[in-house]
Amino acid sequence: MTDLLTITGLRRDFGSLRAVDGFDLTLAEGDRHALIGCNGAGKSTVLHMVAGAVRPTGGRIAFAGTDVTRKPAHRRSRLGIARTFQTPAPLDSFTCLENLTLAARPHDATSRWRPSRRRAALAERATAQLAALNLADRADTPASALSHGQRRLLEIAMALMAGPRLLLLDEPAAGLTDADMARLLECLGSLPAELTVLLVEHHQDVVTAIADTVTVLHNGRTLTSGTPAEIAADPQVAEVYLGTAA
Amino acid sequence: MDLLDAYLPHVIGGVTYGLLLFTVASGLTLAFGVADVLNLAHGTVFMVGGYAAYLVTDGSWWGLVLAALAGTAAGAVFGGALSGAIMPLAGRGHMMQALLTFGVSMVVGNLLVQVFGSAELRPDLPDVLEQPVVFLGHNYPAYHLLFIGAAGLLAAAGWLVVTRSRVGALVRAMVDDQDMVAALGVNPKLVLAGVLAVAGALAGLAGALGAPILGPSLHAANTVLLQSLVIVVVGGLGSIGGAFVAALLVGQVHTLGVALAPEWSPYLLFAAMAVALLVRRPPQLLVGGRTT
Amino acid sequence: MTRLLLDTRVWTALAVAALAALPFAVDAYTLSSLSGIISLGLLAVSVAVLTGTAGLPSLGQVAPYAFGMYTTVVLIRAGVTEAPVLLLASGAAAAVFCAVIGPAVVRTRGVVFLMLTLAVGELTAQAAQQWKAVSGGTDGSGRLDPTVPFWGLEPLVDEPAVYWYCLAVAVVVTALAGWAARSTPGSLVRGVRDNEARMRADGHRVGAYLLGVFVFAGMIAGIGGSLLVTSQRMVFPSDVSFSISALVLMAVVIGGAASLGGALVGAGAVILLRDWTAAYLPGQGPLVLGALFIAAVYLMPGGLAGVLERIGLRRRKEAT
Amino acid sequence: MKHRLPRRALLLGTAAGLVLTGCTADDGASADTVKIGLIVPQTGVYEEVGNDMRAGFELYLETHNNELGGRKVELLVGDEGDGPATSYDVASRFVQQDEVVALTGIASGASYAEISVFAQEQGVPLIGSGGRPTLDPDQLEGLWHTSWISEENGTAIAPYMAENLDGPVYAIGPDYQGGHDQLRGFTENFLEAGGTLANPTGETTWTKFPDTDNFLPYFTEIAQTDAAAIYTFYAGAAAVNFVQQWAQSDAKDIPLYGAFLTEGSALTAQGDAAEGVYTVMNYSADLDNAANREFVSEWTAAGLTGQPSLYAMCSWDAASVLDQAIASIPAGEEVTSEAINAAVAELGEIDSPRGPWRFSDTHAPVQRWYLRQVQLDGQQLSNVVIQELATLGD
Repeated sequence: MTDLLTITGLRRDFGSLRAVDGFDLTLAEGDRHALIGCNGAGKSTVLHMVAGAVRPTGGRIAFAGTDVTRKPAHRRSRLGIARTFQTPAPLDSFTCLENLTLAARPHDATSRWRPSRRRAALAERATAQLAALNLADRADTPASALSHGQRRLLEIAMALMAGPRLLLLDEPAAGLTDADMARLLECLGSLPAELTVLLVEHHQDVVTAIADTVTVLHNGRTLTSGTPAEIAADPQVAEVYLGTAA
Repeated sequence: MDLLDAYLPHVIGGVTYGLLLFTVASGLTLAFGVADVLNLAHGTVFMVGGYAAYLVTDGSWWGLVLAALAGTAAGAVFGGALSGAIMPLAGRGHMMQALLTFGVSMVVGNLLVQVFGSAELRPDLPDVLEQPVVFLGHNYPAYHLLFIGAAGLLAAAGWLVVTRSRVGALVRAMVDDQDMVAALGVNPKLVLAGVLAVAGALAGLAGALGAPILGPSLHAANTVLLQSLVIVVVGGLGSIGGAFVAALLVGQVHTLGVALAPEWSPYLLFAAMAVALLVRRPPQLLVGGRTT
Repeated sequence: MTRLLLDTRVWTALAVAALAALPFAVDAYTLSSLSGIISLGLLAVSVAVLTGTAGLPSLGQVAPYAFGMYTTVVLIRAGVTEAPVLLLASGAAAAVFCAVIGPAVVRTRGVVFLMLTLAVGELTAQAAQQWKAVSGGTDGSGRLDPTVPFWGLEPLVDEPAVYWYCLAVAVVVTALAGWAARSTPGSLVRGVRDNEARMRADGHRVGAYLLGVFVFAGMIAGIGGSLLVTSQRMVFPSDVSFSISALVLMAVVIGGAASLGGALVGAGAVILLRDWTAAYLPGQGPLVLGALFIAAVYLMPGGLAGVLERIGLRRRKEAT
Repeated sequence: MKHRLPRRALLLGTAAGLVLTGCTADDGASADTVKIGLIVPQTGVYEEVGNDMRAGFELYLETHNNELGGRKVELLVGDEGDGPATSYDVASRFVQQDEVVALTGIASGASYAEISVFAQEQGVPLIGSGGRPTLDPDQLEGLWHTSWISEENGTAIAPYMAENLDGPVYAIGPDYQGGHDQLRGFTENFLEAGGTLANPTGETTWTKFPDTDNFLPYFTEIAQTDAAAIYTFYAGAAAVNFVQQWAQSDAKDIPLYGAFLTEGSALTAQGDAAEGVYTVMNYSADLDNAANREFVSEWTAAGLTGQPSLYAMCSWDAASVLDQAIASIPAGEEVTSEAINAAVAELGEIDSPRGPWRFSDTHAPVQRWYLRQVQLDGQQLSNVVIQELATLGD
């Protein structure tokens, strides 16, 4: 399989603080990869840099053979990188259906000179996507009226509307109830096999359920890498977690 | 040499005016950098300081010292009151702060004019300061030279506080990253009140010491506010050192610029501001949406 | 839903009809000041488009307003007095201006955006004052020829004629702006207002959208500026000063940031109040206005955020 | 779904309410009451001047039983601000909404220029009592004024300075219509009388108005020329700054001549700095004539501060002109704008604190000009007449 995402020597400074310090990662198509680590380890910053929300201080990010290190977020989205945010971020003054059609618009190939056909095609796809995530009955509800868990699912649906090749998930399980968590896992389990996922997560269950490889970040560097089982058994990892917790 | 001599009074005048503006602008830049407040009433605080000085001066040296103290105190009280007025607006965006402080400046400014009248009021200085003094071959108002000395000392003291003291370190940290405030366990309301009181004190002091140069009036309040805004932007939000350099620059534009290119001097200020804003990278849009 | 729409249209039509009937009820002075207010009302609509739709509260919309205003002045002085030319040229001049400065302005947010727009507005006001050949400096442009509504028609001299012209232009432009806000590009811009990072991550060209709305709002302001020339037939640099910017922003906050009709009414209320205090409490205008600013900031429930929230609420109710 | 309606209705109601209140201005003044509109600066750079003008007019009314020509007066006062931007709107409100029979006041020439056109269109006489620009002599119908023409100060003093000074004069003034008229009156006549300007450019130096507060650089430049004197025109706050900074500048030994510089409250604010400054004016509070003695004593008796200024005097005279004009309208006849205008045209000599004067063909006073100097008069500084200059206006 070909490499989809190649990160080499990635660095990011905030003032005098070095948040990410020489991070390397290679993902192949279809990989399911999780980044774990304590607060401030630099996981989210890595995700932001891949998505284009934060500019790297140094290093290089290549996606599907293109250097995207300096490309703005919207260009990366068009290349096939989609993401969710730590705090779910749908567009509050729009309905769920509208959220999805808006999200799909930049990626839509239908002729823009036939607006009504275009609208119909988008709406059809959006309805299907909502149904796939059990949100069909919420199509006309404004996003602001959804529960936290539903907002989370809606945002994932929005990301999927772009037809991405790489999906970045920033702590998707944060703040979810058990019922919501079950729906989330079900949803993530049904993602297409060729879709690559890079996930930042604290929740051990979620990591184990989704990821086939895990990288542990500590102080902006890779501490170790392996399967979820290997990582769970690694004494070094336990020490870092406990050490910081103390 | 002749050319230098010809423009020396402009340059000195520019330094005087620049230091006056620096005293005002350093307060404004603190309010920006630390408390993230766009205070459009800052010029009015300057005005308050000027009237305070007018009230307490009596032609003696003690009166002058008293004027500085009174201006500082009045400014600090006004600044503190402003922070109290702003607190209920927490989380409602910068526009509301701007509109509120603009409203306060209109009300307070016009009330002051009604109380004190619209005639120019100048503090009563010791006689010796009303005489011209010869310096490098030119006559200068003695007070202007005294002011340069006093404001220079003030700037040096401020510099020491910001660079060497613990409070200064805290301030610099907060300018860099406002979340520091929370992380350090400092009450953000106290920070807002403290910063606005200090900013007010600086503007009040500038108003009191500057009154013999730029007397209190609505026009002076507007001018000082606008030029301070320019200084803050050119010098960098929250940067005292930047404000110092920018203030001296604006002072020169105000005098040398008017002499050399009268038609262009007003554009120069705002052009400098626009360039500074464009050259600087906009603050990174971090996670999760709007930064407002 | 249909009934509701009908209701809104009925109310809007009634309001327009009432306004159109005013010349039969009020004196010439009131009419001519109302014409001026309509011009500032369009400026308020322009600010509302930026603030309400794009979430960018601007302190500098007087800049494109000034461009429109002085474009009309220059044209009238050159003997071109036909309204279609004046309106198109003024709108275009303001739009071009915004297209030039826009890329730099719409990069910024928050305090920096407020300050940058403030600077742009002040710079324009200063330029207007300096460029005497066009503006006449503090003394103003002097009396200008009246506007001719269309080739072959009589010039607009009487107050009612001027008023009807201004009202008609304002109604058309506001309706256009309202339509644009509901169109697809309008909803994209509202999406940016709701959550910019999300829109970027979805592949939207946020910068381009904001530039587009900035230029569109500038065009509206420019047309408003042209109306001011037609209504006053004499303009001054103080017509584009910072206090006008602040006044209009306040009008928008009062009228409801996302409601264009509200912006018009807000502008009318604020400016009538200003003129009344000038008339009955001479010299006290700034004091009363300042008090209004303070009161409005505290009394508008939740301020702009609250207004936006209420819009959200309304949408939710519509949907259910 | 109903929530939309109240909001719309509220907005609309507000709009209608605002509009309706706008047209309920009372137009029911009784037949015997004369409505006069006084427009003077109540904000801005010339606020103090405006206060003096208002005080002069109101003092006349108070001391004349609130009557002009035997009719009760309703006086409307409007703000002139910094120029026509504010004042034009006030004028149109007074005329179109309040229906005044005459307008008076107006401090700045620029305001006068715009309002005069409007007043003529509307057929309302305008009795100006402040600055006035040069007007087309064929277009003076209904326009009168009791003060001065902006160019006259300079015209009156130019020959004197050309004759008595040993060297060129540096001319400097504010960059607006009134400033240009004032300085042109001086430079044209001064050059004609054989004088030369010390300005390196050979032309008047203009300072930005009203933004200039630091004049020191200009004084340095002046000191570097061979000027034997400075001639200028500033009023209000600008005059205070100018004179105070002059006294402490390189140019402090160069005599300062000017129009208006030390008039009214400006002198109080300038303090000792103003000592020795020469001004050319058509009035001084120390003039020795019966009308002036009455005027000054009424001023003091009314509890007004200091001595009456020229601004107050011209405004007093505007009331006096209206008084005599209206008095000549037969009792029982309506006091209309046309009647007032016709009556003013018939007025002969007006007895005034500045000495008797009459309207010329240019509808401006034919009056004497004085050279004054700021001197210590007992305990306080005041403008003291040191020489009579020309009589101008014919």
